[in-house]
Amino acid sequence: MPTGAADRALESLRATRVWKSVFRRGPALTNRTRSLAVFGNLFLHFLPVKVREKSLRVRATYYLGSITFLLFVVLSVTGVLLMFYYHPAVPQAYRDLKDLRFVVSNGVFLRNLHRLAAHLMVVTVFWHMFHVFYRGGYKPPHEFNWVVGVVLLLLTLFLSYTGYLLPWDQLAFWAITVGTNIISAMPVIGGRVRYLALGGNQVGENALLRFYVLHCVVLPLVAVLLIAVHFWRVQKDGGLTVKEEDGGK
Amino acid sequence: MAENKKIETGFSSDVLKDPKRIVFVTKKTSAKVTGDAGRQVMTFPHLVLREAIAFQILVIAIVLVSLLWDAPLEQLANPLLTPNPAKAPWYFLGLQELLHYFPPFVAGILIPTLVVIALVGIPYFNINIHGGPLWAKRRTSQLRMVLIVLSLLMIFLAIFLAWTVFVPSAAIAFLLLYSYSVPASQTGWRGFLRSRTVSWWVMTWFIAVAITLTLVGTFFRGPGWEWEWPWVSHGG
Amino acid sequence: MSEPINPKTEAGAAKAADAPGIDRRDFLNEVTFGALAVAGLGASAVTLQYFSPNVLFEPSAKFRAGTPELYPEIVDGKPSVTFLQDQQVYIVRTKDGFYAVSAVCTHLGCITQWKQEAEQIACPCHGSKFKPDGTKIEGPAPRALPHFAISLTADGELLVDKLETVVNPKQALKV
Amino acid sequence: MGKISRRLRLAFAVSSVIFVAVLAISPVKDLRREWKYYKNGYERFARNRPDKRLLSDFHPGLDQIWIPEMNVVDRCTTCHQGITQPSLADSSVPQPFRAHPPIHHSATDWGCVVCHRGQGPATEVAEAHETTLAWEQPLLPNRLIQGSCGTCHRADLAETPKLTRGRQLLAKLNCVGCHRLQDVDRPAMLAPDLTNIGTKVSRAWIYKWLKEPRTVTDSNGTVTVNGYETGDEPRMPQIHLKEEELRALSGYLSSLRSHPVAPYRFDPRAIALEKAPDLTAQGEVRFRQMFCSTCHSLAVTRAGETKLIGGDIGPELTKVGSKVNRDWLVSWLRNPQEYLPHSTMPRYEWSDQDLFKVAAYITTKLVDSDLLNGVPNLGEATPDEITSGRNLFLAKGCASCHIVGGAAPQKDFGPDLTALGGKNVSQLEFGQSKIPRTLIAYIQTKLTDPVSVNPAARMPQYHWSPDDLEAVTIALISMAGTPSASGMERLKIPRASPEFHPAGAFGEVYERYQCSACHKFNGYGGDLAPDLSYEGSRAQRAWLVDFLKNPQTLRPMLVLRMPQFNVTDKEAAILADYMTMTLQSPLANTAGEGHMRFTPQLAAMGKQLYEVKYQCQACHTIGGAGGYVGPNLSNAGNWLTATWVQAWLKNPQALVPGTIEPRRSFTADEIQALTAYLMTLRPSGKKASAGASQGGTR
Repeated sequence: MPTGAADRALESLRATRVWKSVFRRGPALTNRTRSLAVFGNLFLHFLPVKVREKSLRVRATYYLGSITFLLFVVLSVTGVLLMFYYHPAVPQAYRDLKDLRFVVSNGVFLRNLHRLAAHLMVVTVFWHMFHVFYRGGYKPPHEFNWVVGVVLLLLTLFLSYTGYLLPWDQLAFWAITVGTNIISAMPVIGGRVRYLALGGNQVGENALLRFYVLHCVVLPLVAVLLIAVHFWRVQKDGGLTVKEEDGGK
Repeated sequence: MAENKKIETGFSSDVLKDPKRIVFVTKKTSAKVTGDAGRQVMTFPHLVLREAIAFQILVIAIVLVSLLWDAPLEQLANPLLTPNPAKAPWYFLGLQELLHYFPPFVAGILIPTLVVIALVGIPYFNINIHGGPLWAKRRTSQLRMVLIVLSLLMIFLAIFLAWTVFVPSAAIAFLLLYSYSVPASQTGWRGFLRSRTVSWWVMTWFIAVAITLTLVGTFFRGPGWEWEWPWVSHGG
Repeated sequence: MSEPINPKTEAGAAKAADAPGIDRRDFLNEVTFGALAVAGLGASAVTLQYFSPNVLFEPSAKFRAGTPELYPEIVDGKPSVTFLQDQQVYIVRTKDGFYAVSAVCTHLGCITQWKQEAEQIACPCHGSKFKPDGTKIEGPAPRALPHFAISLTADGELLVDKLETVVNPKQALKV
Repeated sequence: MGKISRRLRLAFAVSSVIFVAVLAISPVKDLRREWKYYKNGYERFARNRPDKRLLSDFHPGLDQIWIPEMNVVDRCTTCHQGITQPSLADSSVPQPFRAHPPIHHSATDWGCVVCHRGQGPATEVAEAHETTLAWEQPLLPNRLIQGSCGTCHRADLAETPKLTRGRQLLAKLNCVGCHRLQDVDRPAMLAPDLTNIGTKVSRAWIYKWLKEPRTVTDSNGTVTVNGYETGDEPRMPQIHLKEEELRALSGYLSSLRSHPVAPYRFDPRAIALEKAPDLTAQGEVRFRQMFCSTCHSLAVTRAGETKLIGGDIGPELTKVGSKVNRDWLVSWLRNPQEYLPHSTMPRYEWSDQDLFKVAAYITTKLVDSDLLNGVPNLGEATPDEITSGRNLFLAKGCASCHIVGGAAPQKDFGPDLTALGGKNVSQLEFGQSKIPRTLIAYIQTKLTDPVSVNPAARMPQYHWSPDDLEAVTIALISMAGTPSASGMERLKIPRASPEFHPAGAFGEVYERYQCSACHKFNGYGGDLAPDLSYEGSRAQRAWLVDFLKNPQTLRPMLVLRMPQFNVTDKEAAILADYMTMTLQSPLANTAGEGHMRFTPQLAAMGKQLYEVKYQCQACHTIGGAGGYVGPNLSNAGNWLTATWVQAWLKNPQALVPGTIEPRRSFTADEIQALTAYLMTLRPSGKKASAGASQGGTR
């Protein structure tokens, strides 16, 4: 009976020099080591060391911000995997999608995950914003973080929109054609902006490549940066807004 | 707060073991500390664990849906073959619905730009920060104001025959006017409506219109952007 | 939460405590970390599987090399050597029959050339030289050039399979 | 404060377990993909077969035919694993493992989807075979597969009779009048020029013809001639017309007589024949003697069975006497091109007597008194009827096929069909009809009942037999537009039909006698009579002149004989000269013909070769002895040129592709000897025409 085998294995792992060199702290059993666990870790240090118990309640946030971020993580992982089988070229892009569907192991599953998570992220990012608004989360000292949030919302839309073209099917092509035609309605510069966005006068190979680079490199980088700022500012602006009606003891 | 300068300090006997926030409150401090925000817990493991569970539930959910639903893949893009209707991604269908009523510049550029500016501006206007319930004070003049704004909006929408905007706007307007008649002492959802601020009403109106337009654009528009019931398949 | 765990409030906890030597907390930890470890290992395996393509967009390693008549006949008992550039293979015709010799030098992978006047296969990179049957004459190449399996299709064409090297290169395809 | 609640830890444990379980579903599903079922099934199947190659060729992964230059990525062979295995050709082999029937193309060189349609990259049955969101070109039913041959093979193939039939129907029924069709050029004249139709037929006849063209041929609706079903659709389809529209159109058309026909003034000796009791009998004899039936058919009842006898180049004439006015008929017989400039009817040199007799025969014998039953009394057309008739003529698309002086012909009245066969279902307008949403159903419904798909359709009503419907569907499917793969475009085999309209004196005579209606010249012209492209190489000039002036004696057994045109000496000379000078094969140019000299020794040696070594008499007849497979060579010395004979003996198929003459490897000396012998074959006392036949060379 491997009683506590996992614990013991973990124990001996923690005793190794390698583990210690990486984590540089003992087991997170005291508040000190727990604090170290947060601010000694690049990823966790965007979070405060302590949070209000009330803000952990599901009804306080519905974890909308977290879920949005986690969707971003899911999208990054599945997106990078999909990139291994994707060529941003006409009409190879479409054939790659077919191959993902028909011959690549779990290819269709990954694509479904990516697509679904992308739609869901647009939903949760809006929902998150509305929720924050109704809770008054934008009020000082959170003004700037609200603005960062609005920019992140726009980034999410752009990410989703640029990804929409990549399958190069009828749905993608015409959605992008319709969408970019709206840009040309801009007075004076509209046509120019569309020309720049598409790299031409119509949705073609240049547009596909541009959207691909934006979708896979530029926008994710900016988003990662702003997400970091967003988390950071939650902590620096004094944690989540807690309201009386959140209940608790 | 208005009385004497009062300094509250908190400390622990073992700061390393149980760190506590030290707050220094003066009149000029922007951060308002109103009452006790409650107990605090360590992020690690309390928040981290909850996030992990949230992540797992999220992945379980999307994996299950992904197994049942296949991402659409239509035919190879063909610039010579326009589907009817050609639809933008769903989150832009609200805009596309607006384009049906208003000139492209208004619906495609002006309105989205104004929405973004408004969203960015929300935390910088006092009415959104300190604004009390709409019907709390100066009720008559507030009502007059509200009636003027509402009639202007409705007339504008009626001129453009933008009835998919008009309907949700009218519904919110109805609730707004109804909440005027609710007595202050009322509790429940009536009381809730009675105590709403101006910014609440505006945001709720925006969300109602946005959701209606997106739903209509996604499900109720067929060839030629004509109204179509989603359960009636076109073409026999 | 700082209050102590009260095992009596939860049936499961009581059960866990009943089993000697199994702390409920350890059990839960084991399940959790076990599951996560399986998830991690499984995900790695599935990702590896995902990365190995199931179809290839490459020219087939098995190719038709035309009918035997296409290759020059033997003059004075000297073998005729034909270089197929697309496939990087020599089709050698001797009085014994046909065989297919790789044109890729066994040294560092350069493409060798057939020198008709010297009747040698020569590597331009480091000067390795081979006989028409692939055996090494001189140079840094470690091995002879490999022979590929060669056969006849039903309609009388030569069929070379580059995936299959012939162990005993003495055998030639009689036509 | 630091401890985590048990509930949370339990939740984490449970969610972790579910997390693992759920994540494992997709990889497990992936192990059980549909194609693996077929792969395993084939392996089991192959193990029980005697052919050991099946197992050695088997490999467990996905199979794919990849031909980048043709855009082919076909994974059909993943399941259809036996298609190249000859031992699986038997029909008892279960699908999808059966071998492909032998054809000229191999799957590894062409892929599958090129012909069969369906989605090549798909690895699931439904996705590969059916219409899906991502693929609207489902598998083509095997009965229509010839349509795929036609997408590249624009020229007719012996292996695709249905396709050829369909193409012929499309051309014959004047579909190109309203529709644009691939490789069907719009001829100069589709349907009769109606500029003067009022002088030709009565209003009542027009009314009946418009109402139901089929009943004009017979009253029972099926196209029969005196009870004999021709199985043919009249070229004029049934247009959807209401009663008042029929009146208006017939009124308008009967008013078209801008060039009234003046009655021909017959020679009084001809008119005197009126009194002859056997006038019509004489006319019938003349009608036969002139071989009118080479082009025109008549319904003839023999032993209780009615059959159409005669050719189909010109119209069937059984009831023509009830249709046309006599004055018009006479004028037409004298000069068809005066009424109809594009007519293929030759202009005969009539004697007045002959003309009178034949006209009398046609107007009194070739009649049907019941023809115009049921036509209301119409009277003269009113101006209103004429005006609305003219509008209807345009609105109903009549001007697409028919020319009326002053009214411009309408081109492309109906939809362009050049790319119909490659259309996606979403590109088709099904309207409210309840038919299946497939291209095949669409095409066939449009053909059989156009109004059911589109109530406003102007497409007239056709009556198809099931075979013809299938043939036309196949021909339309073959019009798949530009192939998606650029590499395919250059693989097309074009349809060769350069028009042949020579200039000069020969051109005049050629057009007058409409030689190309029956004969082919450099690939242009009819199929009825021998190809004359190389006639100058083959036949001697003297023989040609003789034959042109007196063609009846050739092939006396056949009904479809060369008509007697009564060509003049001058015309015969023009024709023969042109053929000798110009219609030469590059392989057998007769320029050096005059210098050939053959010694009697050589001829004797040739006779020896003919009779002993090569036994030519097995197929050929000389002087009454020999076989009938090849042409009679009794008159070869007068008929054929030595150049032709030499070239023919060297390689008959080079001169006439597909000829049954075997290609023998004669030595040069043997060819000389045989030629010398054949050139001595001149029946004494007889000139050119005796019994020589050209038929065998075709």
